Amino acid sequence: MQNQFKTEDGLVEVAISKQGDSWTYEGQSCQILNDGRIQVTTADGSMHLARAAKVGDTWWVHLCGQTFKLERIEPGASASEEQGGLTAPMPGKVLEVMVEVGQEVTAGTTLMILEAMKMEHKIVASTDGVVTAINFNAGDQVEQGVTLLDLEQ
Amino acid sequence: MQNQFKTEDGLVEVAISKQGDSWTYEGQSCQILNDGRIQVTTADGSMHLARAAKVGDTWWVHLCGQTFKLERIEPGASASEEQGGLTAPMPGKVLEVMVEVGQEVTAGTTLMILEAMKMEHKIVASTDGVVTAINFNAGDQVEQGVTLLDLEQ
Amino acid sequence: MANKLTKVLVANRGEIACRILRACSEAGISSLAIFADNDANSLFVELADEAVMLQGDSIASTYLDQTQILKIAADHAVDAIHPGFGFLSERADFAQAVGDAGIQWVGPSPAAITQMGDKMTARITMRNAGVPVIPGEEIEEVEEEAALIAIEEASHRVGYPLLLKASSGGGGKGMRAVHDASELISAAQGARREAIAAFGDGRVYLERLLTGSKHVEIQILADRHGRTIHLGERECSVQRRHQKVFEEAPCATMRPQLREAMGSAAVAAAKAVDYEGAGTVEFLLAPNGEFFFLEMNTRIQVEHPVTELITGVDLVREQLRIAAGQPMSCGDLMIRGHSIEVRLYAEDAANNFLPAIGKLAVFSPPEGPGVRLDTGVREGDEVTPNYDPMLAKLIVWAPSRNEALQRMRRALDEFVILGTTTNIRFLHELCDQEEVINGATDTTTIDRLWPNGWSPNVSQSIKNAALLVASCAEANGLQRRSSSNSNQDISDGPVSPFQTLSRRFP
Amino acid sequence: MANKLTKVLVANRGEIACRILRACSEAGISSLAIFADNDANSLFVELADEAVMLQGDSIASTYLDQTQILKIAADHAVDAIHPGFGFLSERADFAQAVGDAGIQWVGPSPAAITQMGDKMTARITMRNAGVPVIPGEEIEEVEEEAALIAIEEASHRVGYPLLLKASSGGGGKGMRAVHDASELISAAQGARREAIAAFGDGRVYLERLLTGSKHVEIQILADRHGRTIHLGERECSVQRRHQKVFEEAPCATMRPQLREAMGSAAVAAAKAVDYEGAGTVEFLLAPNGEFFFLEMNTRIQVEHPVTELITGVDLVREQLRIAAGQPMSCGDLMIRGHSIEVRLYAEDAANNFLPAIGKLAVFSPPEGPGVRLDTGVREGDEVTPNYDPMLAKLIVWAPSRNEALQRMRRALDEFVILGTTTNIRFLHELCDQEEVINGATDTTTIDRLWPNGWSPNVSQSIKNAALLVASCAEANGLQRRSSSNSNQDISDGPVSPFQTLSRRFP
Repeated sequence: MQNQFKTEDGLVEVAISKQGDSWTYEGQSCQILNDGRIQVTTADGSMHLARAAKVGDTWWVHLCGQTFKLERIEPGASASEEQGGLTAPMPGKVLEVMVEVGQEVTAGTTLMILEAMKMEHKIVASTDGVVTAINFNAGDQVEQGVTLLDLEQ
Repeated sequence: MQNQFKTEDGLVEVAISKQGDSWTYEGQSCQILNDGRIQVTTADGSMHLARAAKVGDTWWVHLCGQTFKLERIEPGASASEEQGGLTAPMPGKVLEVMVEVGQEVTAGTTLMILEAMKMEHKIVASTDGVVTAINFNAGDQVEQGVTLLDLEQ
Repeated sequence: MANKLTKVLVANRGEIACRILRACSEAGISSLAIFADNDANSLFVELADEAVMLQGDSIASTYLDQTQILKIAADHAVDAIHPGFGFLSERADFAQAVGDAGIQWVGPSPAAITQMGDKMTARITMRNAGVPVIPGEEIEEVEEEAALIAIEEASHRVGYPLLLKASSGGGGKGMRAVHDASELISAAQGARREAIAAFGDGRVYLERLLTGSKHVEIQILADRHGRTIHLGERECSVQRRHQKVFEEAPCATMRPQLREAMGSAAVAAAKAVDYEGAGTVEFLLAPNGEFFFLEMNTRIQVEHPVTELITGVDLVREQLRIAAGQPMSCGDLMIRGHSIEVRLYAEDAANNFLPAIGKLAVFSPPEGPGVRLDTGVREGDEVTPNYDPMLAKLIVWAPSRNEALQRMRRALDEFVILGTTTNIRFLHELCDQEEVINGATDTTTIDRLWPNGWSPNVSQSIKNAALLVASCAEANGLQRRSSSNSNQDISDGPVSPFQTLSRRFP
Repeated sequence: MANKLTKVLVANRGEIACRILRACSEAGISSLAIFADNDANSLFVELADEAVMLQGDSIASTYLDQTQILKIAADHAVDAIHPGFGFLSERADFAQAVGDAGIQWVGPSPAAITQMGDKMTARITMRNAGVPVIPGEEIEEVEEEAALIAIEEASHRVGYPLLLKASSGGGGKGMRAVHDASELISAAQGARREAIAAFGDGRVYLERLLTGSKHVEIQILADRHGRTIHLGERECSVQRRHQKVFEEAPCATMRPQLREAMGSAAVAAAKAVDYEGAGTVEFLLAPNGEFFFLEMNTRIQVEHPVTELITGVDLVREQLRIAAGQPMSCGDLMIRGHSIEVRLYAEDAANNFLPAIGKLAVFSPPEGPGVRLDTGVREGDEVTPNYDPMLAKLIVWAPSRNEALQRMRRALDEFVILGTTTNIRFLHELCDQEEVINGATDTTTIDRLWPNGWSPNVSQSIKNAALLVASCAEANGLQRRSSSNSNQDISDGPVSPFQTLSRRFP
């Protein structure tokens, strides 16, 4: 049984195997209880109950006081990771564009200021590079996930 | 739109009618909100939100701090009301049978003692009559709803 | 033991197990739950650090099985057992066996349990210690026929109305009020039968039924460092079927001198048996201010939260401290505001409080300031006939009694439980009664307020509106979304707690 | 007015609206909620006796639309308006208009709001009243270019590091810390822009940034019967993005004399402006025990519950009493135990606390003793970018600070929210920091503890276990039960809150 998830640490391939009622992966094992909950036995032998919910393609998992957001990549689909693009972290309004097309920037430079949830947020260059496209102007409303600017390394 | 419900007050036929987005019955009206909740406008003009859940054939409705249990009778099905039978109000164990077949009893006579949920419960004659059948003996486990005794008026 | 507990076995279930498990977690003590098969999915099992299933299919072979529980305790190297209330909490033999196994009992010594746990012995002990007891008579006969004869004879001396009480009793089990000689024998048989079933001990005793009295009890705490204190009173007069449903602290009519007198009597009672831990001394308080010892409960009590809220003392945490040999942490008594607890039962209050069962299709408790919920259930759980039908304790605190009542009404209005019949509406109407508002309650309040049984006060228009809602929901297929899943597989198989929301976020 | 309110309009939304609506309900006052279209399904609308929808699709045209709100108030014959916090709560012109309409404003006079609401004026007022203020300079210039020049000049006199603050500010909006002259102009532009957007007033002032200080504030209450009292302090030093996330009462290092000194200064501040109602005087408390006036908030505050829990005073209920012209009901200050509040945000603490959105697929708060939840959301609700991303305030009380921290950790462990990113884990790790445990927090705590931003401390084994759970759930089709319903109709249409359980009871 193979699944691909997008996690904070990047894309992860997860191959789980089943023995009896138990599923295992990397030394962890789990079992589905009668009522549908999942009981996890971690490598150190301790047992925990997990809670999980799927919203869209994303599994949200609560385990040991930690919450994980695991976006499942449909087999065949390509991961939604943008290449070099800088995307809007949430819906909002572009307040100010601080750079121009063609401008060289260093990692950490503020490229754009976005207003969302009554707060200002900086869009910052993740690497050194050259701005190759600016897709919105000050005043524009943007949706979450849209590419605001393109940066070429 | 016609429905039949078994309520505390017996069987009730409910015929509701629709005008625009609004359903009405006996001077009360209600509307289904965007998110699926039901908003009720009572005859005095005040508005309330109802919560409802269906378990099996029974609608549970919470409205104005009151909870109602409304068993819907499937069209064509006969109501599950027993005729003269005395049914177990809950699963339990028969502790004692206080009467014999053929015995005349008056309303209020204790016929049987049932143990359930660590408490004793009396099964009491609802009317004057004659015991025509006793279906369980002391020590028997009984399911909820089974007829414990028959009483003929 | 280094004055520190490291692992506690909680020998209980439901809300009190949750209460204790949370206290362990907060105290940094690891916890072990034990559970019967039919409790495998219960909340308390989830809250425990570890949980072990008990083998057996009756209460006697699970939560009451001392041997099995002691074996689990030994296998899992626990250093203490907290019995909660009910079950084995007042079994001196178990407390003794726990101590013999080198495990700390969270509670008083076996000797104290015996002296107080046997209600007849306790009456005698208290009488000897100068604490007033209710006029009545102990019945030593064990054998049914002899006991019935002795009861019959004693009844003439005690007089009617009288109360039959199980010597090992508690929680209203094995208790019967007898108003007339003609009812005596069948009541005694019932009380004995219930007592044998619940406690394995059929002995009962007789007490004069003191009508018009309040049930007032004093919370005490005693540690091994020489401190035995009281934490004020609770009033628990409002009872149905001899079971408390509405409890409050302080008592509305209490005065400081009387509190001190009752508190001192309670402390004296505790000291008389070298008490350790948390305990409650119950009294009947007559309208003239006289009070009589009823019994002492040598364990934490269902209604302990109201004392916690007005005194600011965490009683369960103190139990754990005291059991570890530490001094109790609380200082001088400091009572503030007013607290009320109601017991939410799955029961049909309109049908003589008959217990109900069902699935908690919706279980949506109130929130906001001054509201505490102690429960062992959650939405989706099933109420079964296997255990006590108490769903939750709803507790409020407010600066004054009047505000506490207002808050309780608000909280009850917000509480939505669908899928089983509950006493929520009954409790709400109770809070609206003048007698309750005035604090003039006594142990006969419910019987007097509703001599022919309670039935809800619902207007026809609300009834019609509810019918409209059900019809409208039915007509619009509002249940269809889930009912389309009701294929045979799912209705009999496991129910998934997982949810998928259809809306997708880009 | 007969010293009694009959109907209160709550001009707010979310958790504080719920808090106020519940207080009205408990006080027997009928309530009217107003709500924007996108709040139609919010909990506060449900809790109100009546609710009226605001026309408009921005905050300015709904919750900030004075004319519309006043019209609703008049149409529905309310006799008071409670503004909560934020929105119109510190708008003197609105308070004035409310009074002019013959409606009682639940709060101080427009004059008091003006004198305290404009932070620059307040600094001057306090300086004149002998209350120490932070070294700094007011900038009167309104026009952008002139203001920037004045700020630049003032910066030389104030010195670095300095703080730019919006004169009409609050909640961290329009505030910037400037550590170096090179950052000054862009910081000033940003602060002004944010201030204009949030308050319609771009004026900022400069203050010396006093590092290593605690943010300590005093709660006060004043009625029309001559009583102005303080209710002790709250410490709210732990802030991220200049917004409080962890608040407690009392302050861990507070001593009785200092409390009295700060309390007296706060009462003097309130009296200086003829204050009425509930208010908070904020101070910076330097390590040497010197304290400086920061500002006064002329409204109820987000963190008011911690004061309620240690003093036993229901602040919102007292606000309603005072507004009705009654004397406040609370007696002498009586502080007991310790209370901590954390603010649960939908935000990515690992990504510079970036606000998050999503659907609350699971929202399962902790229960048990000493836990209070003030929230405006429930399971199934959606977190949108329209409003502040605060989901809930989780508040605990315990007899001691250490026990309160233990209880908070337990409560956070029990809190399950799925469907949106939250700061729960961050808050838990915060409670584990030595500095927090020792009560040695100051306003730079978070920046110092995580100079390069926080990221969760998760073992690879737990990460793997989570991946296993997701894979296993996916493999076993545990989402299938609901996803089979995800046809187009339902995903875009209304979601039914109705549930059908497949198990049938005979």
